[in-house]
Amino acid sequence: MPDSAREFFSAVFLVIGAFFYLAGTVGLLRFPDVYTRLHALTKADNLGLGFLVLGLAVQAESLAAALKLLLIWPLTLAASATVGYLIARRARALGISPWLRPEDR
Amino acid sequence: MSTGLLYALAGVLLFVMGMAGAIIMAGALRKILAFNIMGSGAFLVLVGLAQRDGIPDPVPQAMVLTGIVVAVASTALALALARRLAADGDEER
Amino acid sequence: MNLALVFDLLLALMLLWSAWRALAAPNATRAVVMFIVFGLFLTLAWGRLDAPDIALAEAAIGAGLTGALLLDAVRTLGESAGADAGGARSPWRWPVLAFSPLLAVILVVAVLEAPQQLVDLPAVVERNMGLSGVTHPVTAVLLNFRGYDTLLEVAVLLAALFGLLALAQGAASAATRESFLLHTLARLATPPMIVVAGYLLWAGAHQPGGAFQAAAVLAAAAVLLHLAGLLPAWVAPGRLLRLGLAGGLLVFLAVAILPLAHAPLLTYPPAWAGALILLVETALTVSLGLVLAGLFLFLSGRSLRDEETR
Amino acid sequence: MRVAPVLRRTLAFALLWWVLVEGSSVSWGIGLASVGLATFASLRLWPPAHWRISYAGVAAFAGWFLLESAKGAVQVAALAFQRRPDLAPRIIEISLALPAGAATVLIVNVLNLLPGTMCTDVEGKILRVHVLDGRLPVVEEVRAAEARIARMLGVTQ
Repeated sequence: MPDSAREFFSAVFLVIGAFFYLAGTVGLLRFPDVYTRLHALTKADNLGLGFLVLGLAVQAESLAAALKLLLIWPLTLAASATVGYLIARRARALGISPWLRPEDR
Repeated sequence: MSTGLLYALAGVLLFVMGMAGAIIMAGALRKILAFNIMGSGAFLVLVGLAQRDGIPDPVPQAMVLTGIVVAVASTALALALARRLAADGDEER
Repeated sequence: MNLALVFDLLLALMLLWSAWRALAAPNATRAVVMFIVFGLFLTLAWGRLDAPDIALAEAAIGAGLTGALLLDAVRTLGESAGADAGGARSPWRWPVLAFSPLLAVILVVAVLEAPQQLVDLPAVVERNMGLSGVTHPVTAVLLNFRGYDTLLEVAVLLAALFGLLALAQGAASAATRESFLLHTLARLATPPMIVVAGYLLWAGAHQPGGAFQAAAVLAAAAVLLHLAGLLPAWVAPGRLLRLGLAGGLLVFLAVAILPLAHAPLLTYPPAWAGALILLVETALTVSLGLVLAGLFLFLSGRSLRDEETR
Repeated sequence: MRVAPVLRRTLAFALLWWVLVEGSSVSWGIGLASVGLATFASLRLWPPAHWRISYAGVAAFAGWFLLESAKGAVQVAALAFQRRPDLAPRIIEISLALPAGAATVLIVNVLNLLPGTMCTDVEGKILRVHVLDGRLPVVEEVRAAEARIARMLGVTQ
């Protein structure tokens, strides 16, 4: 790939990644309870991170360097899925009841 | 203002904030937090001031690296002391 | 005003804000969480200061391990240990609050007026890199040019662990039972973490990395296994563990006194410097990993028994 | 001990090492030691099991998973930027058909990353799932995920 095309794709991926991070953070601030906030963080940030490492991997100098960056993604996915579950379970154990729509209450 | 100087100044303020906290906070845990903030402030001054011209200086960097490890060790020791203190306090009552 | 400076200013403000919240938050859990946030902001600051070695250590040790220690302390000490955030009862409150701004102004002026260094340290390090045996300046300083600092620092760490062991009160066996998900994560993540620790150890010779960061990764793996209930409780160190804990210091000492016959302490012959540094770093990785893990494991012996098995 | 799993894991960790050092060849001393230790630790922590994982199944699963997790992120992003987030959360209970162990672990992890689901609890075979939008056909989606995992791991439901 020529360098200009590389830089273009890299920039596009990084912007998309940053957008999903922003969305996850906005969700964290705006969603009503711990469970819905966990949804926002795990889902949006994971895709955001995926695009960030992809954007950086495109710029990498060698295949191994690109793979090293991409490796971050599945590791973080596994950690965040597990931590999300642990937080949700802890919240349940503490008796925090989930937020419901007014019409569902 | 250079990056190094900016963080050195932030370090000064953190140091003062941590020092005030360490003196006036009542709980053991807060005092330990305050000491850690004080230490971090000192680390920032050490590295930031040495790099105010923008040239990375490996000497303070290496010192701070070991400093962080010593800080966690002293934090753990302080927590063990706090725990012992709390346990003894319970026995006396 | 350029964008980088705006970012630095914002980050400096966030540092001050999170430190303030860690001190003034209404309850202990919140204070500790804000302290971890402070550690992460600090990690970014080290990145901005071209200090990736410190950033790595700060993230893993400053925010990670210290955070775990403090959270564990909140649980065992209870919220009361962090009470009185305002310090309203301290008789020193008003004098200290009155004096602090004055001290801050004096120190700020001192930093702004600080004279230039008489010795240009980066240049000195640069000139001597060829003799150091490695190509990464921070490692050269850490294990060669100022090796005695690091040697004593390892001794201090070991001493802190002794103190902790002396204070720990017959920790009950950690019947840690945690979620099966954490169990799986710990089992899956530990082997790659060993490889990553090896990589960091190797990398230290020519790029950010080295024994401290590698040890932090190993310690993190041990803490993870402990939380998942996969590691036997560390109540009192047995013979093998003692050897592991002290090994780094012993190897470092041996390497330090070896050249004493014809040179001062810790002077490596340049031809051997690279190999000796690698030997010391390898021993340090294992020992520091065990010591750092021990700081957490010996302290949180009686832990997590209230967690249900799943 | 059978040799095949040991070789497979050694190879996997050697590959990881190669990726980490970016193909440098001067590093095999520490590399061999860490790969050996990692293989040893992995065998201790995770004794070889008698699964028949189908590699085609893994590839199909990975593709499906990527697409679904992207959907999940888009859904959350859309909700986050709505003027009033249109959430209809509820907690549902699902009886798992998958066997306990690795398959259950996998489905809990996968559900946490899929659109609109987050596990809060597992009790035996009963899975409690927090759903972001209870109006969507979540149970069907969980069943579909289960079927895919079963196919990939070669376990019967």
